[in-house]
Amino acid sequence: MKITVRIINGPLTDSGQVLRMPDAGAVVCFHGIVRELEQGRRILALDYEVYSPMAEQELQRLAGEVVQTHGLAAISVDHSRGRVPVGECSFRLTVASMHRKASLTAMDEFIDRMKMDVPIWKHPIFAEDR
Amino acid sequence: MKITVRIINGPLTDSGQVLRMPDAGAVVCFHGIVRELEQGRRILALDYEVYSPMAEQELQRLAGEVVQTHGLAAISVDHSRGRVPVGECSFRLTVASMHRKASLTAMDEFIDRMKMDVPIWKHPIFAEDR
Amino acid sequence: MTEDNIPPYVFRVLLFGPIAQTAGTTCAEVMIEQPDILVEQLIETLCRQNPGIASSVRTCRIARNHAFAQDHERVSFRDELALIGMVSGG
Amino acid sequence: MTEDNIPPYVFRVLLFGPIAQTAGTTCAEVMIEQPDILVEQLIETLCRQNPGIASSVRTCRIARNHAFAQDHERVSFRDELALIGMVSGG
Repeated sequence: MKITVRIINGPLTDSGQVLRMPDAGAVVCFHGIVRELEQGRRILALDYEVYSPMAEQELQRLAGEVVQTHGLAAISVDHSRGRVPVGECSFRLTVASMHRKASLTAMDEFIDRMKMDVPIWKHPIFAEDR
Repeated sequence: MKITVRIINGPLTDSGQVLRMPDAGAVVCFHGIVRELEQGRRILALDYEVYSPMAEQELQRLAGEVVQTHGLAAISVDHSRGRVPVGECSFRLTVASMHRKASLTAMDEFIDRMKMDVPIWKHPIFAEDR
Repeated sequence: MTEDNIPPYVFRVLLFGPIAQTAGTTCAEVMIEQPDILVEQLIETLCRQNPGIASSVRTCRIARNHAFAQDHERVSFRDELALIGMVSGG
Repeated sequence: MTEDNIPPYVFRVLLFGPIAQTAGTTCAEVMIEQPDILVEQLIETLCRQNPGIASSVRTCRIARNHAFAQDHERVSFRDELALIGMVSGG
């Protein structure tokens, strides 16, 4: 499968898609991990609010455009919905291409555009709020 | 452990180091996969010749420099020695940093410099030679 | 012809993230005399009827049926409408 | 004072990859009258005594005891020496 997009409840705990394509020499996987500081304050978790099915559709559209532009062999996107504790993975992007540069550039571009266009919002759960 | 370097006999079959650092929001993993075409000819495998312990030392030195330059939280490098069949992983680089851009830039730089300075050579095993 | 197909028409606009928090609701209702309207007019009316939203509206886009709509497009009260402000996924 | 500490001294230089294939050996031996020598002189002598290597020597560097050495450094016949041409890892 060339493009896969999944919204998953809670942290991304599995190790993700293994992208093996006959002529992909480079497979790059990005993991976004919830950091313990948000706006300088200690947090316990992030709550991700996802507008479905628009978020999935935007991720799919974006994935398709990036595959096209950079001639990728495959792309796989997973994003969490709901609560993800500090230290856990909330976002994973895997990109396969013939050569390394295409994957790295495509990855950077995908994430930049996701942060502009994909209707997902994070709500910090601050430690002192408990 | 901040920097790990391993030379491994044959393909890299495990899924590698999981880099979880308290303040690393980005973990990026690059997998180099043996492609079926080398110089336009079909191959069965690559044989990697490694000058030890210089290769390990150069990888370690390079990792240290890249950690320093880009303020990385951690880096892990695995490279195969000996025969790696087509479709298998021969090189894996995992980088953790606070933010995404540092990891992606560091990864690109590490691989560029590795391909200049680290004494490892690949020997293609062409299909028609058998 | 359904019961609700008489003016004023109720345009329901979904809200998310900080804008929903500011507005105190996840669904703003806009009363309009026509059954369809330009995106830019919808936004203008939305702000007039929900002043709390107005300050953040400059960074917002309207989505119609799960895709971003341009300012010059028309949307209907039957569409699923959403006001998408600054997102923060990843 | 060991037996081999009399001139000429045998500098053993490890070869790898395409250069080893060209030279037909993984260890070139260079006879030199002194027990140590500048890197640039070692390379020059290596090429003279092993003409097969000369064509690729411009892209090569000498490693001494597993680290790259500069042209103006001195290396000893007791060092582990290697001629590192174009590498191709990854």
